[in-house]
Amino acid sequence: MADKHQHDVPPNPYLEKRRTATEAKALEERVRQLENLLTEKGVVSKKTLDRVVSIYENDLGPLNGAKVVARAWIDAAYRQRLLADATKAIKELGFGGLQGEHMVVVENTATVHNIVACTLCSCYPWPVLGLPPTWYKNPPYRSRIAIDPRGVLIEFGLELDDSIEVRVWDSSAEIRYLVLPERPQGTEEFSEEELAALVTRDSMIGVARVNSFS
Amino acid sequence: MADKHQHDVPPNPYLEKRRTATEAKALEERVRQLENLLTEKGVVSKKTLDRVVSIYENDLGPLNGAKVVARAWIDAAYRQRLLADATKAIKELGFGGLQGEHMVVVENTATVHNIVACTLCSCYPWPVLGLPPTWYKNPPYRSRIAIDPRGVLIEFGLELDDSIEVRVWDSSAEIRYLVLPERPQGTEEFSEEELAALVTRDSMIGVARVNSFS
Amino acid sequence: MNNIHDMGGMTCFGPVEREENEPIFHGEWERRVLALTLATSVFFGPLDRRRHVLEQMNPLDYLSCSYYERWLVRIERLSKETGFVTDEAFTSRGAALFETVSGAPVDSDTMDSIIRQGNPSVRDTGRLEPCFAVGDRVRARNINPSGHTRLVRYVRGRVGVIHQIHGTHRFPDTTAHDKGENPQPLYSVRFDATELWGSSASIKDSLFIDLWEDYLEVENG
Amino acid sequence: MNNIHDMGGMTCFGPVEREENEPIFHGEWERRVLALTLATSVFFGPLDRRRHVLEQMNPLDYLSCSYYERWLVRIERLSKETGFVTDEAFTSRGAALFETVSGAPVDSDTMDSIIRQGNPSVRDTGRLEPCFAVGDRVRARNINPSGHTRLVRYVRGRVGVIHQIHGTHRFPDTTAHDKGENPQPLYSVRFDATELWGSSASIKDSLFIDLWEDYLEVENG
Repeated sequence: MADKHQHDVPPNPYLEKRRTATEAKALEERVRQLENLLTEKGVVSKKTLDRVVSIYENDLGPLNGAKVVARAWIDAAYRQRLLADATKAIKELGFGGLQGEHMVVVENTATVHNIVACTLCSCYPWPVLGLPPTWYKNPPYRSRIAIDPRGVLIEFGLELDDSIEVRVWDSSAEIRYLVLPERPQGTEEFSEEELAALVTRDSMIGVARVNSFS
Repeated sequence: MADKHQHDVPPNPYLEKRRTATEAKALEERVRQLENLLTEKGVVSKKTLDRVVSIYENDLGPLNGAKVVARAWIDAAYRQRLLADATKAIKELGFGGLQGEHMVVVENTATVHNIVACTLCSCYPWPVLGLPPTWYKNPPYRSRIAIDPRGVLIEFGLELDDSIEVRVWDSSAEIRYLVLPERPQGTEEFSEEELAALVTRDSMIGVARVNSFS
Repeated sequence: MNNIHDMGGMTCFGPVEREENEPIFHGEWERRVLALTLATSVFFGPLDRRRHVLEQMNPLDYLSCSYYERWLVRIERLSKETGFVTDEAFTSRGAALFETVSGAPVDSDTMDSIIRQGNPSVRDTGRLEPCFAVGDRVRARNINPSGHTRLVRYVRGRVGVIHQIHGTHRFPDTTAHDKGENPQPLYSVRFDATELWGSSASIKDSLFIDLWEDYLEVENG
Repeated sequence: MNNIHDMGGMTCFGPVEREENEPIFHGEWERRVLALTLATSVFFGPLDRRRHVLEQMNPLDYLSCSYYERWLVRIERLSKETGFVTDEAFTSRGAALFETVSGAPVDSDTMDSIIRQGNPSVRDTGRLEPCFAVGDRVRARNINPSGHTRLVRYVRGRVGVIHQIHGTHRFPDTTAHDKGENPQPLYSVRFDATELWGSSASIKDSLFIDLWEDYLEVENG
């Protein structure tokens, strides 16, 4: 069904950039008022809000996931533990917590390609990938990944052979999925750090493969 | 499932009245330009457009359907012909044509209540009912009538007993449905014209009953 | 395509609201859009194709437009496709369309006659012998075509009973895409409300929908 | 409820568009909305309830809002429900909420610990013995609840196979509506793409989704 829906797709109005400067300003103001209200009422404190922003902007991101993947590539025993109990194995590297309380890792092979999505909202493994990208949360990906994963992958530049089995994981809040991509050829001599540097966020969502050049 | 969806219904933004005066004016202008363009190109003529408006504003409407219903109430043989081949029987009274090329009449009884809808768009028997009302074409009716007809009827002020069988007719363009409502009690002495005057559009869609007072 | 127009069974659009006095038109522009739609209907081709233009609107536009606004968008899009709007003069495509459609513009008497005669979808060619009989149990196929279809999502895969046979009619799924009329039997199929919506629906209730033969398969047992 | 958030299988939203440089936030206000959402999460109650607030947006609003705008709408609605926005002073409801939630506002160290610990949905009470085993054929029930559910429309009535058992988790359908956590087994269920979408789908492909035990029934044959 790769190109089946091609002629029927209308232009996409679901991007953030639609907003005019005036609208953006109104939005900033609306949020400021809400924050002031909730601060005044004692529901939140500015310090707590600042801490949250700092954590998600600086501490959490796909570099964590890349470390997990690189470790699995070089350490067969770790790879086994990761596939058997991802939450626990990921915890070994120090990652876990909110929106990743129960994680599952699914492994790409020469014959199986996994893709993670959340059709109902935006569930995503925050501790290892950080916050999801905009496209992951917007209607085009959420709706079509369930019915036409191969067509969606083509839009990401990845055309899969018909012989490859595609597995879509429609995540829910309780269980968060991470793809263990295939280790690229020609990386036999790479160190764990060098391997981690190759691993992209997209490859851990399953919309890309890992290349031997970063 | 009558009141099941009650607590989940958001306010309805799907009415025409949302439009501001400026927006309405822009719309008028847009239509004027399109009409001028198509007239200049020779695709349409003003005279033809005026004729269409006149027909649908003056000639066609639920009065036609009411005549069909009244005839069926007083003439058992006509009623039989109407239920057997509605298009032909309606033609006897001079009605038929565009958006009513193939009509079917479904009969309400003491134990069966029929409702007509079109979930995909707005299909409706134009020759006997005229143009459909706004609510018939808008998302609230189109979407919910299929899953919660009894709840929708309550919004029209019609609460059906659980013992009554509800039949929803989701029309398509090819076949147009008309409900033959029950003749109200106390109208034994009414003339055909007096009966026709009782028959409302809503009763022929199936969202109301006919009362013995108009 | 699975678009927002296929909204049967959604429960999120709020209560039905009736307008005061229920005006047929809410402004002069609505009158003209209705008239333009009917007067260009021959010119712009089969109903199914024109319906599909509406269905291709993205959901945000579809829902933010009122009914006649959507019809307006349709004429605008069809005009654009034909080449009227993009160029000053006729494009070759527009000119070619004129050559194939005889007698444009439709005069008012012809229009009158179109309204009186209609444009029946019934055909005396194609598949004239129905595969199914009244009373047969059938399953609506679970298909998800990329183009126009009348097989609504809420019946796909569900079991119903043939209630009535409407004769042989042109098939929207092919007609809409210039793939021929492919005439075939059209059936009224009855589905129990509980089959469509589960055990919370009333066992007394049912839904009838007209489905073409290609949408149906035999249900055994 | 069957709302627009349940969009799996729709084909009308156009191509996936990736932003240049993919900024995590598109403005300071998005940072604050994320932070406000996390910092009020304990105060405003269970995740499922908060999700349901988003799902109740009418489709037009849902689709015209960007992601963090929807989150903003959620905090506004919850604040309004609590009585913060409508009145100058605390309403009795807001005050009552404060009494039941200890330690508001959450301080930054507590927040840090919430982010590090998370809020697991797994439970050691409730139904601990799964009814189904890995490899069992199950049918997703065709239910259309009026409230919050995770049983997406596109699997209702379809047959799949139990792939994995995730243990016992709180049940969103009741948790969202203050009807208790009703903990029960959560399964990863595998559906063939052809079962979900018909024969035009690839026979190689499948979709896995996590479904609670109450969503499933035994499929014989």
